Amino acid sequence: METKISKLVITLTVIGIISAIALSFVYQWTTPYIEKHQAEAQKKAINAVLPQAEEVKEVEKEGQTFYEGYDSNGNRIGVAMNASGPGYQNVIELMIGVNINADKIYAIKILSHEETPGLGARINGDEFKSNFVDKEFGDYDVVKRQAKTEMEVEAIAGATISSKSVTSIVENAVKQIESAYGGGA
Amino acid sequence: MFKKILYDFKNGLWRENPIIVLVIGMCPTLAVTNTVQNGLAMGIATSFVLLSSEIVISLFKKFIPNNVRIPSFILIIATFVTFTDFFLKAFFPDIASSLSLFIPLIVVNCLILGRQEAFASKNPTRRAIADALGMGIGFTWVLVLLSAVRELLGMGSIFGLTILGSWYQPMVIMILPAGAFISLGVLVGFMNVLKRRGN
Amino acid sequence: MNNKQLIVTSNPHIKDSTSVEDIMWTVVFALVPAVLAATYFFGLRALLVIAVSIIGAVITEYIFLKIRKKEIVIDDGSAVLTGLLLALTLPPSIPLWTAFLGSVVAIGLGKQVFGGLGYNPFNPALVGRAFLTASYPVLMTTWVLDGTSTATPLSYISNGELIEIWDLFIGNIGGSLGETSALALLLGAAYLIYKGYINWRIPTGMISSVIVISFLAGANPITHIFAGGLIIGAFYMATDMVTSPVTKKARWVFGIGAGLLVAIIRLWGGYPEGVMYSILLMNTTVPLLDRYLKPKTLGVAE
Amino acid sequence: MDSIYIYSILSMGGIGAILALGLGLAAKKFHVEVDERIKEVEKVLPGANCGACGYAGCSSFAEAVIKGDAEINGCPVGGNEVAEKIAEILGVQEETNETVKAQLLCSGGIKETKKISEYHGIETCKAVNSINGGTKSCQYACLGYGDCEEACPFDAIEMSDNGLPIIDKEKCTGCGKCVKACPQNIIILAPEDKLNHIRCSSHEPGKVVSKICEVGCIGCSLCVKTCPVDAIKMEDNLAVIDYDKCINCGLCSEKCPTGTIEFNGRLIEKVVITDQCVGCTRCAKACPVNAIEGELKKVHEIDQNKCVQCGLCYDVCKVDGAIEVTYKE
Repeated sequence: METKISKLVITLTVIGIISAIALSFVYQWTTPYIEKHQAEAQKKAINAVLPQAEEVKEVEKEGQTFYEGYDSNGNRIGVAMNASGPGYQNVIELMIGVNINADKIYAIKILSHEETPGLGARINGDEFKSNFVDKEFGDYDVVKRQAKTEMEVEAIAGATISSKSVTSIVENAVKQIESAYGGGA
Repeated sequence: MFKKILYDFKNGLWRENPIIVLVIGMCPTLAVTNTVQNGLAMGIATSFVLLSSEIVISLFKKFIPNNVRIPSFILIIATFVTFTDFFLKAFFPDIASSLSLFIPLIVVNCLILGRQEAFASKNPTRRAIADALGMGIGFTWVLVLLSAVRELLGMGSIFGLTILGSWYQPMVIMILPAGAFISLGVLVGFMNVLKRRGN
Repeated sequence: MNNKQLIVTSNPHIKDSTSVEDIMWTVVFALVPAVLAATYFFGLRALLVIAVSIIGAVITEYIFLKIRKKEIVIDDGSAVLTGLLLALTLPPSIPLWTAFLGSVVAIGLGKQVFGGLGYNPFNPALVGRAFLTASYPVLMTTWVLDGTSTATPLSYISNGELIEIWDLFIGNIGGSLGETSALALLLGAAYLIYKGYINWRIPTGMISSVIVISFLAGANPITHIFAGGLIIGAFYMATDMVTSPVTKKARWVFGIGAGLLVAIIRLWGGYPEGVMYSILLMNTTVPLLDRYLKPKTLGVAE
Repeated sequence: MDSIYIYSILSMGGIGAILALGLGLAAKKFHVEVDERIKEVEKVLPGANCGACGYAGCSSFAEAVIKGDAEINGCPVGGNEVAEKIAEILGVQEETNETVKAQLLCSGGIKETKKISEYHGIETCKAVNSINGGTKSCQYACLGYGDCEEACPFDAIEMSDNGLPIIDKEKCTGCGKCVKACPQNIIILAPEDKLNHIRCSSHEPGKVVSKICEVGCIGCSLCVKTCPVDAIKMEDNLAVIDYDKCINCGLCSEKCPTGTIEFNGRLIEKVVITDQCVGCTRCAKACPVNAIEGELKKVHEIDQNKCVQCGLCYDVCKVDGAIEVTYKE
């Protein structure tokens, strides 16, 4: 009935050590692949929001990572960054690319979200994302009809909250980029 | 002997099916069965963890003192789960990202720990293998069936391929958690009717 | 055994001969003004939606009763009422098959799986509507008036736009079939209260708590009463005899709780309208309320 | 070796060691002396956790048995078999004949009793009982709405066309649920091997009973006088049997003028002592009417005039064939 404490300790320690060795091995084996996939995904996202960029440089500014895109001539054509904020159900993560020379957004790409399928999930649709293509910097209004002015964003029918969430994430990201790169300069 | 092993194997497929009879392992059942791809991947991942840990635990059952039985089981299960997580992330990144945190959650799937306690820690390895295969396949087929129903009704597709044409209005509730409860309830009810007929 | 025997009964003693049938058909009758109003404002299509919904409910009830080998009691009007109530909460532009599916779910999942009339914990019509809202969010949130797509009064409110209270009251506004015309609904409700078929405590508690909260939150209480489904919810759905409490105190708590939830969901929640979920949520508390808010029994030692 | 190996071995091994140490110490410190027998009892129980024993499940029943709160034969599902096994574990001689079955102490169905009023309302005995003892002329009678049938977890009770519950002795486990469910308190648990039952619960005087029920106890006391072992007593106009004393002779049933007492055994025609008798005097001592005479070590004789054919002597006799009994048809 009574088991010696030393036996307990030895058993659990041995199991722990064997697990550790096995997992370390698997970790070493899989890490390169995992990193490769992550890098690819990151690159894909940046390419999606900075379409003309030939080369991308990672820059740290104000505690935030920015991806600067350069064209073949070495001119900086835009900056991209990861941005996130609360959505309807969970955090929405997106990648935004802006043209800091013209104070305009290139495009956004939704990286992850848990919005209601069929409603809020349409933030990932081209129809909604096109709202932000070539949009000027500034404060946007989310409206429930066709957008009439530059500063208006047309909400997805029945998903006002998701639309507003994305819009405010974009607004904040734009402000961060402006402050890091001297807005309007 | 062979008969006994066959019995253990068939046990999980139908008579003591983990989902529709034992009603354990509900977290993945309800959470990831919104597409067939997810359901199948989850079923296979869980079956793999179940099989490996049942083998290891039934092999070493004599060396594990009763007092640290549960931490040892969890440690062994967690090792295989972490392995699965790494493996999926490395070679099937799409599946890994759509199952996201449900893979690490296999550790606390009570199907796995339950079978260790109830079966692997008491029976010889060959029977444990039969049990793990039976339970794993039993778990997987229900997940696949459930996710097929949900994906078909909720998105009009199976394995991402559109089956129902554009005339079909996807029933969004089916890919929400509520749809999982509804379809699981209907499935369990239906299986009970079949069972009663069989007897 | 022909000599007359003394008739004895145990409590509860049934005082009158009102039957389930009488009540159900009377409520259906009380909804006729709302149906007429819906037809007037939304056209004949409204009638079509209502008809399809009722047919769906009755067929489902029939099939379930048949499968369960129960007496076929379709003429008690409860399935008709469920179908009608469901239809009145649907947008006028809804495809007919959606209305049909909604009433199938309402009767099937909302009522028969629990054991039929009297055993369902949730209001069947609202179960059907909740199912449709989750399944077809776009169809369920598209409102049409006079052939053009409009927003509902509650969305106007959240957008800060003004609407005529009078339009709200008579129902000349976008919204679900039956919920727009407060006038028509109140006519029927007054008749039902007069007949004693619905209890006044629940609607009173529900509407007054909406008034109080919306007033405190700085919103216009009057618009909040007449906009959306508060009237139809408070008078016709929260008062459903099967899914509402029986004791007086519990009815007050039920009504006030539902009203609180409506106000909270409308003012601070993710949905513009909260009547459906507030009633469904309060339905879950009914057994508990009835248990703990029993009237004191007289003549029993503590 | 890579640093990742070192770190993970240190962390996982270390955590394992610390946890095991903690668990080991905790197991020592919080060690509770668990009675090993509880587990053993649990093993022999059916494990259905049906709750028919009145405990939360098989394990709590096992605990109660060990503590002495529950009877060894408290598991109605397992029956004698399980009781024997538990007795073995506890080292107690299992008391045989302990099994009880439900018995209905009323035979006044629709035919036998008069109906005096018509009942409208909820159709349960409980509801009917709340209005002045029911609709039958006899306020002690079975109400006939089948609360016991509803309560029985083993489908052992079925209401007959005569409005009385019929208890299936094969299915009855003696769990007592019907006893609790009956608002008239006319179902009791009686030892299975007792064959005499007084099927009436009416305390009305005989005059009243004879008017309202064909089969009720009229309080004539014939059975009390007949009973050779004083097992029957009159309690407030009603004959009540003491099962501890009853010897299953069936004489009371034979004498009962209203047929209220039921006897399921065989009646004895005649008892004789053969020359196998070794003269141990047990039978003489046991005879309730002193009908046996004989000296020690000599063959005894029965005075057939005195003998009431109760068969008690036959039961106590240890010598095979010394007492012979002939039964009535």
